[in-house]
Amino acid sequence: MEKVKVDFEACKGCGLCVMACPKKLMQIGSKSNNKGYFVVECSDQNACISCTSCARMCPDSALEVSK
Amino acid sequence: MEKVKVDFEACKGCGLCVMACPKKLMQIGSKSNNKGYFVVECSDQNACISCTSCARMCPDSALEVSK
Amino acid sequence: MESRIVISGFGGQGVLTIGKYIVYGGMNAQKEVSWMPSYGPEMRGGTASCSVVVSDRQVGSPIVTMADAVVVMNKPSLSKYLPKVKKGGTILINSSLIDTKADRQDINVVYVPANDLAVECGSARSANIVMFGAFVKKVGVITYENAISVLNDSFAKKPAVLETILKCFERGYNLD
Amino acid sequence: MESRIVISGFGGQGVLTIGKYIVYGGMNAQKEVSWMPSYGPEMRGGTASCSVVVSDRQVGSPIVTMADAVVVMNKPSLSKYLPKVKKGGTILINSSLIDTKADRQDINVVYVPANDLAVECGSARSANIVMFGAFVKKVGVITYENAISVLNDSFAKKPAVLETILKCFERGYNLD
Amino acid sequence: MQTVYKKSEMLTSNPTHYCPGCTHGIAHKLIAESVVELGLMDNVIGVAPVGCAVFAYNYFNCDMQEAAHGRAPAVASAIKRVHKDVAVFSYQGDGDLASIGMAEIVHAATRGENITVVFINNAIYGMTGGQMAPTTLEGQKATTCIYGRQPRSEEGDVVNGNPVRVAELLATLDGPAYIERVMLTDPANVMKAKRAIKKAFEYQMAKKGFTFIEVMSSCPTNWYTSPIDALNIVKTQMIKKYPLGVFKDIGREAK
Amino acid sequence: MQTVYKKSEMLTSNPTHYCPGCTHGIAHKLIAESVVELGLMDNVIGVAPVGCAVFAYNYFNCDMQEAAHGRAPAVASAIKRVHKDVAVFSYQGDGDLASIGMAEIVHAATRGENITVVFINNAIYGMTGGQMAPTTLEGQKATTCIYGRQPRSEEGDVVNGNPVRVAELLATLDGPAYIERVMLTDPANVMKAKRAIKKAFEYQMAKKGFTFIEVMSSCPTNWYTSPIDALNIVKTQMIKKYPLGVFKDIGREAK
Amino acid sequence: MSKKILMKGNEAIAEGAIRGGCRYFFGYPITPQNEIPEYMSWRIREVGGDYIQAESELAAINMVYGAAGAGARTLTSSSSPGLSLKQEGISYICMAELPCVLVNMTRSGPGLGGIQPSQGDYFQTVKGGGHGDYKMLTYAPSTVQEAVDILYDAFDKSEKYRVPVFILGDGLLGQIMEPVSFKPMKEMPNPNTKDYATTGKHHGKERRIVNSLYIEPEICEPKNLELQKKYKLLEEKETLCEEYLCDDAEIIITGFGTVGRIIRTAVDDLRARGIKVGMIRPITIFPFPGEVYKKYANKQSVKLFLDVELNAGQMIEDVKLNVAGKKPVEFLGRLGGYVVSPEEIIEKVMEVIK
Amino acid sequence: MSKKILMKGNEAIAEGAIRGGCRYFFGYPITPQNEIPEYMSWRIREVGGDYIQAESELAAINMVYGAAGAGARTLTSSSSPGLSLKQEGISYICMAELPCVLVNMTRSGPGLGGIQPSQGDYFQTVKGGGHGDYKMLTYAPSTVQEAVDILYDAFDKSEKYRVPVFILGDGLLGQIMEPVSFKPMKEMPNPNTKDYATTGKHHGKERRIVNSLYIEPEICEPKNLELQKKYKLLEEKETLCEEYLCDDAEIIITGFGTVGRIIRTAVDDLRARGIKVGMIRPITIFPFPGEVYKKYANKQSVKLFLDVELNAGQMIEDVKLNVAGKKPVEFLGRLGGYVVSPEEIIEKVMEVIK
Ligand SMILES: Cc1ncc(C[n+]2csc(CCOP(=O)(O)OP(=O)(O)O)c2C)c(N)n1
Ligand SMILES: Cc1ncc(C[n+]2csc(CCOP(=O)(O)OP(=O)(O)O)c2C)c(N)n1
Ligand code: SF4
Ligand code: SF4
Ligand code: SF4
Ligand code: SF4
Repeated sequence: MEKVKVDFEACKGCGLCVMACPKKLMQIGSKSNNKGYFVVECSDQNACISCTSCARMCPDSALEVSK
Repeated sequence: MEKVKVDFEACKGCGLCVMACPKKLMQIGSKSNNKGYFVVECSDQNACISCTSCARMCPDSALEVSK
Repeated sequence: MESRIVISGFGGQGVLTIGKYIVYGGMNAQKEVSWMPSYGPEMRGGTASCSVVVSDRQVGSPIVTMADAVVVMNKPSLSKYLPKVKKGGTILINSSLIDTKADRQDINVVYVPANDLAVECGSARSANIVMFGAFVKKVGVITYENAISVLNDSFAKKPAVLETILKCFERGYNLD
Repeated sequence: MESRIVISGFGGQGVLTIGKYIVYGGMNAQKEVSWMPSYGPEMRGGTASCSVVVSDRQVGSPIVTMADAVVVMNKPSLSKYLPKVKKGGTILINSSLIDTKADRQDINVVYVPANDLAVECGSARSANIVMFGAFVKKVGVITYENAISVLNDSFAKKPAVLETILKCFERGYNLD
Repeated sequence: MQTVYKKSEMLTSNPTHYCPGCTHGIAHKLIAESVVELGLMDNVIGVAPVGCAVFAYNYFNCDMQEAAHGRAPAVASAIKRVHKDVAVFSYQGDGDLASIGMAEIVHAATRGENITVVFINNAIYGMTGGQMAPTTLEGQKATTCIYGRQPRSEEGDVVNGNPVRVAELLATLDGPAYIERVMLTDPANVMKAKRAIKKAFEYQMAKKGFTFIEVMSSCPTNWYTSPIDALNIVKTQMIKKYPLGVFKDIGREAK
Repeated sequence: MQTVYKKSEMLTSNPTHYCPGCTHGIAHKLIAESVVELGLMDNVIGVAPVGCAVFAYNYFNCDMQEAAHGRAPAVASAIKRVHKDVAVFSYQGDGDLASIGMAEIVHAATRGENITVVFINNAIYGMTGGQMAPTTLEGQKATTCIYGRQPRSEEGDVVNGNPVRVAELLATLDGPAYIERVMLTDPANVMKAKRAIKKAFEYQMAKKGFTFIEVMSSCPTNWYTSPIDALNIVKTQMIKKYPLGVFKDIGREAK
Repeated sequence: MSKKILMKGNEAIAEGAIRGGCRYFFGYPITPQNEIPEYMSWRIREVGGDYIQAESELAAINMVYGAAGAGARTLTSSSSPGLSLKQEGISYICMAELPCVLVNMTRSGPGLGGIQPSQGDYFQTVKGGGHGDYKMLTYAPSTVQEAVDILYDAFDKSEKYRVPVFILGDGLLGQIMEPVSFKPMKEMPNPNTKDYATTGKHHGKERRIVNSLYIEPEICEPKNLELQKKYKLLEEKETLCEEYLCDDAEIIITGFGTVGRIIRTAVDDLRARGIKVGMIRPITIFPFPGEVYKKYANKQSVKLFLDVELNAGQMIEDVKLNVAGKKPVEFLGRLGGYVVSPEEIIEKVMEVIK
Repeated sequence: MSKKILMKGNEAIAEGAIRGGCRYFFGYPITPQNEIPEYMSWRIREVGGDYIQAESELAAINMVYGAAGAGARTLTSSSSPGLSLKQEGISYICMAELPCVLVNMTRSGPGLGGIQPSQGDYFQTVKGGGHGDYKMLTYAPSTVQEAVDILYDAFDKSEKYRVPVFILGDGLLGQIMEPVSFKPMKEMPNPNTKDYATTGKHHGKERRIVNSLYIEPEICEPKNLELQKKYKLLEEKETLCEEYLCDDAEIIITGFGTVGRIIRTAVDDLRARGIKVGMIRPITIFPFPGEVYKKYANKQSVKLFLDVELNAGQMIEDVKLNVAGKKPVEFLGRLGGYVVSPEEIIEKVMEVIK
C-alpha cells in the first residue's frame, strides 16, 4: 500500500514536498490534473520513512502519510 | 519702570507664573479683565531679578520681562 | 401661553443651571418644556448660554431667537442678548459684573447685583441662585412655591448647603 | 464589419497576448479596436480570457458575449465558451490539452494541437503563437502579412527568439 | 497501516485559490491543526482579511467573518466581547495589517484583547498584483517600486521609505501577552511555527491578553521566483530584517 | 531697560481659546521661538490637528493647514514632498495622534518623512469634554471611564485596555531620526523641551529623517484640577508611565 | 410608560437603545453626540453588555460589523465627519445584511464645518454615502420622545429585515433637554438563536459566514436583486409619515427631523392668521413616504409645497420626484449651523402666497 | 495630437494626467485601478514630481489635501470601497476649496462586492457621499480617449473654480485597451503663483490658511452660500452632454460613462431596423445636463426615455427630476459586475415600444 497518498486534483505541483523529503523520494510527475498542474508522485513508497515532512510542507493538504 | 509687564487682557489668571517665580513676586490680583479672569500682578518690580521664569511659563504670552 | 427665555454668562457661572431650575418648575406645573444649551469652542471661559421654553403646547423650536425674558450674567452677554428681548419683555442684568446700563425703553430692565448679594449671603458661588430668585419674582413663569420645591429637590442630597441656597434665592426674590 | 473574438485559457498560456496581436494587426489595418481582459480571483492558475473587437466603426461594447470566433486553450474554457460562438462562427480548440470534442454542428470547429506543434517547433511555451497562426488562417480578421509584421514588431528587441516564433506561427498557419 | 498525517478536519474540502507553493496554505493548516489539538473546534470564530486570504472563510471549517481591509482586529475584538469564552482569531497579510490596518492592530494589541492574530508577512501585496508593502525589503522590486525599494535619495528626500517591523513595534505595548515571529521554510520551522500558534491560542483561552504570531511567508508569484527559491529568500534575506524569535511572553516574564 | 523676554513674533496677536493654565499655550511658544531662532520664519508651514489645538492656525504666524482628525502626518508628508526645503511641522494631541491617527503617524515615521511632529500628550480628549484617551493612565477618571481606567477585569476580560507609549513605539522604526519625550512642568523643563523642539527642526532641515517630540502636557479642565496641581500630576504620576528621555537620536548613534 | 423625566436627547436615546435590548456599543467621541458614548460607557455594563471606546469611527463601525455578525444588539453613534468615515463599513454591513442601529447627530459641514445643528447629511444617509446600491431603514425623529420610541423598536425591526436601522438626528435633537418616558426593559435575544450569527459552535455543521464578497457576477447580481427586493418590502411595510392639518391645506410645508417641530409652530401660527397650511413630515426618510406627496400633489386644493431644510436642498429632490411637476415646490434652507425659526417659515409662506 | 498608441485605460488616464501637468500622486492599490498607481510610481518622477504609496485611501486623500493646499497639481485614484474611505477627506477638500483630481474606477458593491465593472457609485459621487453640502465637477467618460482628454484639462478647470474634478469611471474603462493619442506636455504652475497655497513664505504677510472649520454659523453659512454660488456657476459654464440622433427620436436612451458606448451600438442597430431612437449621454454628471432632458421631455415627438445603468437605478432620479413627469422613464439595469449588452438594450426597447 501507499505510504504517501497524493490527492491528484489538489496538488499544484509546487515542489515544496520535493524539497522537504529527507529521502528525496518526491518528484514532479508528467501527468497534469484538470487545473493544468503537473502532479507530484512518490518515486519509491517502500523507501518512505513516513516522517510526514512532505505533508507538513504541502500548502494544499494534498498529501496523506501512513506508516 | 516695570520689569514685568502684564498684558491685562491676555492674562487668564492661571497662576503658572506665580508658581514659577523663584522670588515669589507674582500674585493673582483682585481685578478681573473683560473675559472675567483675575489678572496676575507683580508685587515688587524692584525685587524682580528678570530671570524670565514667569514669562516662560505663561501659556498666553501675557508677560514681558525687561532688565 | 409660552415663555421663551435666554440665560447667558461665562462658563462656570451656573447659567445652565438657572435654566434647568426653570424647566423643572415648568414640569412640576404640568407644562411642556425644553432646555437647549449653546457653547462656544472654549472648554472653560468663553460664553455659555441656554434657551428655555415653558409652554402650554408642544414646544416647537427650542432655540430662542426673540425672548420674553433674558438673564445676563456677564458683559459680553448683555450686548449679545439685549437686542433679542421682545418688546415688553424683561432683562435681568447681573450688575455686580456689568457696569453698563441697558439702553432700551420698550422693555423692563432689572439690575441684580447677584455676585454681591451672594457674597452677602455667604456663598460667593451662588450668584446664579440669587438671579433665579429675582427671575421668579420679576418674570414669573413658575411660582414661588414651585421654585422652592425645585431647589429642595435639587439639593435633597446636600442638606448642608440647602439653607444658604434658599437664603440666596430669597435675597434675589426679595430684591426690592 | 465587426469581428468579435474571445480567447481563453489558463493564466500563463499567453491568451492575453494572442488578443493583443490581433488588436495590433487591426490597428495596422486602420480599424477600430478594443481589447478587454477578464481574470478570476486567482493570481496564478485559474482561467484568464480576453475579449477582442476589430471593427469598421467605433467600438461599442468591448465585452464579447456572442463571438464570431473563439480560441480555447484549456478544457474549462471550452465548456464555458462553446455556447458563446455565434451561429456560423468558428472555434479553435487546443487539442493538445483538450481531449473532448465540440458538439455543435452550426459552427466551424478547428482542432489545433498547439502545445504539441509548439514543442515540435522547439518552443514549448509558444503554443499561443501556433494558435495565433491557426487563427489568422482560419478566421482571418487580419492578413498574413499584417500578422507577420505584428510579430516582427513585437519581437524586435528579441531577435534571438523571432525565428522560432515565426516558425510556430507558420506551423499554425499551415495547419492542414 | 496507520495514517500519521492527513488533512485537518478544521479545513474544508474546498480547493484553495492560492498559487502553487504559496505559504498561505501552510499557515492555514497550522491554525487548523492547533485548533483541533486544543479541542477548540466547536468553540472558535475566525476573521478573514482582504488580501490573498480574502477567501479564508471558504477554507476554515468554522464560523467566519470576512472583515474590511485592515479592520480584522476591530472585528475580532468585537466578536470576542460578545463571545468571551470562544477562541477568536484573525488572519491578515502585511498590506492589510501593517499598512491600512495599522491603527486597528496597535489598538487591539494595546487594549489587550484576548484574541490571536496570525500575521502573514510576505513583503508584498499579493492579491492586487505585487505592489510594495510596508514590509517590502530595501532593494526588493515591486510593481510600485520597479527599480527596487529605496528608502531615501542621496539628497535625503524620501523615496519609498523604510520597512516596518510589526512584532517589535507591538512588543512596546502592555496589552500583548505573547508575540513571536516564525517562518515556514522547512518542516522543522513549520513545526516551530505551529507550536507558536498553538501557544497563542492557549494564552488566549487563559485570558492572558493579546497574542500575535508573525509568520514570515513567501509570494512566489509576485516575487517572480519558484516556490522553493522563494523559501530560500525568506531564509537568507527576509529574516535579516525580520529576525525570528519571541518578542514578548508574559508567561516567561512571570517566571 | 532692555526687553529680555517677550511674545514671539511667530505668534499672532489673537488671544487663544485655551483654558487658563493649559500647557498647549506653552508648547505653541516653544515652536514659535525655535522657528524664529533657526531663521525659519519665512520658510515654515504648520499643520493643525483636530482637538483643542484645532485653532492653532489662528495662533502660529505662518502658513498653516488644518488637517482632518488624525491625518496631520499625511497632510504634512504631502506638503513636504511639494516644498522639500521648507520646514514642515504638525502639532497633534493624543486623541488625534495616538488614537484615530495611529496609522498615519506610524507610516510618516517609518517612511522617514523630513517633518517635525510635536505631540501633546495630556492623557485626555480635551476638546470633546474629557473622554478617555489612548494615553489615559490606569485609574485616571474620564467621562467614558467614570470609575477610572481599568485595563482588564479580574476575570481577564478587557475593560478599558492599556495606555500606549508612542515615543517608545515609534522608536522601533527605522525612519525616525530623533525622538524625545519632554514635559512643561517648570521653567527648567520648559527650556529643555524647547531645546528638543529646536533640535528636531535642525534635524529636519538637515534631512536626517522624521523627528518627534512628545510633550507631556496638562488639561486642568478635564482633570478637574487647578493648573498648578495639574503640573504636579504630570511630574509625579504621568512620567512614571511616560518616562522622559531621548528614545532615538541618529546623530548620537552616528558618533 | 414610566413617569416623564427630563433628559438630554443624547442620553435619552442611549437609554432608549438599552431599553430596546442594546447590549453592545462601539463609538468614538465627537460633538454634538458625546453624551451617547459617555452614558453608554457605564450604563451598558450595568445591564450586562460591553462597551469599547474605539480608536476611530472606522474601528467603531467595523466593531459593529463584528458584534452584529456575532448576533448581538449593537449600536454606534457619531456625527457628520465620523459618519463619512463609516461609509465603507456601512456598505459592508448592508451587503452582509447585519442588523444594527446607527445614529448620526448631524453637525454643519462640509469639512470640519461647525458643531451646530444641520441636516446636511440627508443625501449621504438615504442616497448612499458608501459605494454600491444599498439602503437603510432610516428614521428622522423630531422630538426626544419620538427618538426614544424609535430606538426602543429599532433592534426588532433591524433583526426582522436584516438591515441596519439608521437614526438621522442633528445637534438640536442631541443637545435639547425634554421630558421623556421609557418603556420596560427588553433583553437582548441570545445570539445562538440567530441563524446568521457566528458563535463558534458550527464546525462541520452549517457554518456561519458573515461576508460581503461575491466575486462572480452570477452570484453578485442575484444577491443585489435580493437586497433590492427587501428595500421594496420596506417601502411597503415601514414607511412612516406625519400629516398635520393637510386636509384642507393650500400650502403644504414639509421638512424632516427637528425642522418638523418648528414647522408645526409655524403652521399653528399661520392657521391662527387664517392661512390654510399643513405639514407633511416624513418620519422614515428611507423608505420615503412618496405616496403621501403624490396624494397631495394630485389634490386640487393644494397650491404649492414649501420644503424647509437645514441644508442647501436635499430632501427636496425626493419631494420633487413625487410631486412630479404637478405643483411648484419652493425651498427655504438655512446652512452652517443656523436653525430655521418659525418666523422665517411664516415670512417665506407670506412671500410665496403673494 | 500624437500618433495613436494602444494603451490600457488606467495607464492612459495616468499619462493624460501627467500631460495635464499633474506632478503629485498619492494612492493605495485596489483592483481595478492598480495600473494607475503602478504607472505613476515611476512616470511621475521622470517629470520631476513625487509619488507616495499611501498607507491607506484615508491617508491618500489627506495627502491630496496637503499637496493641493501647498499649490501642487495632485491626483489620486481608487475604486469603490476606497472611495468610501475617502469621503471625509473629500468633504474637507470641498470646504477648503482645493483644486485636485480624483478618480473612481467603480467596481461592484456594496461591501467588498466584486471587481467587475459597475456604476453603483453615482449617488455617492454626485449627491454627496461625504457629509455636508458640496459638489465636485464630475465627468463620466465613455472611451479611453475621452478620459484622457478630460484629464488633460482637468487641472486647469479645477484650479479655475477651486473645486475637485472627479472622474467617475468603471472597471471597464480602466481595463480596456484602446488606441489613444496624447497632447503635448503641460507643466505644473509654480505653487508660489497660487494665492491660496501654503508655501511657507508668508510669515507676517498675508498668511495662507487652508481650512474647513467655520465654527460660527455667522461665518459658516455665508461660506456655504459661496460654495452654492460656485456650483450654480459650474452648472452654467461646465455642463457637457452628448446628444446622438435625438432630433427625430421617439425613444431616447440615456446612460453615462461606458454604458454610453454600448447604447450607441444599440441605437445604430435599432436605427438600422428603422426604429427612431436617440441617445443622451451626460458627460458631466455634476453639473447634470438637466436642460437637455427638459428640452426633449417637452418635445412632442419623444414618447419615452429609457435609462440604462450598471446599478439599481441612480442617475434615473436626475433624469426624472428633469423629465418631471412629462414622459415615462423606463429603466434597464444590470448589477453585480455584469455589463449590459447592446442586445439587452435592443430587447428592452422592443419590449417598451410594444
Ligand atoms: C479599502 C480597500 N482598499 C484596497 C483594497 C484592495 N486590496 C485588496 S487585497 C490588497 C492587498 C493585500 O495585501 P496583503 O495584505 O499583503 O495580503 P496578500 O495578498 O499579500 O496575502 C488590497 C490593497 C480593498 N479591497 N479595500
Ligand atoms: C473624524 C472625527 N472624529 C471625531 C472628532 C471629534 N473630536 C474633536 S477633538 C477630538 C479629541 C481631541 O483630543 P486630543 O487629540 O487628545 O486633543 P486635546 O483636545 O486633548 O488637545 C475629537 C475626538 C472629529 N472632529 N472628527
Ligand atoms: S522675571 Fe523672574 S523674578 Fe521677575 S517676576 Fe518673573 S519669575 Fe519672578
Ligand atoms: S501665567 Fe500668564 S496667564 Fe497665567 S496668571 Fe501668569 S500671566 Fe496670567
Ligand atoms: S499572489 Fe502571492 S500571496 Fe497570493 S496566493 Fe499567490 S503566491 Fe500566495
Ligand atoms: S480642555 Fe484641556 S487641553 Fe483643552 S484647552 Fe482646556 S485645559 Fe487645554
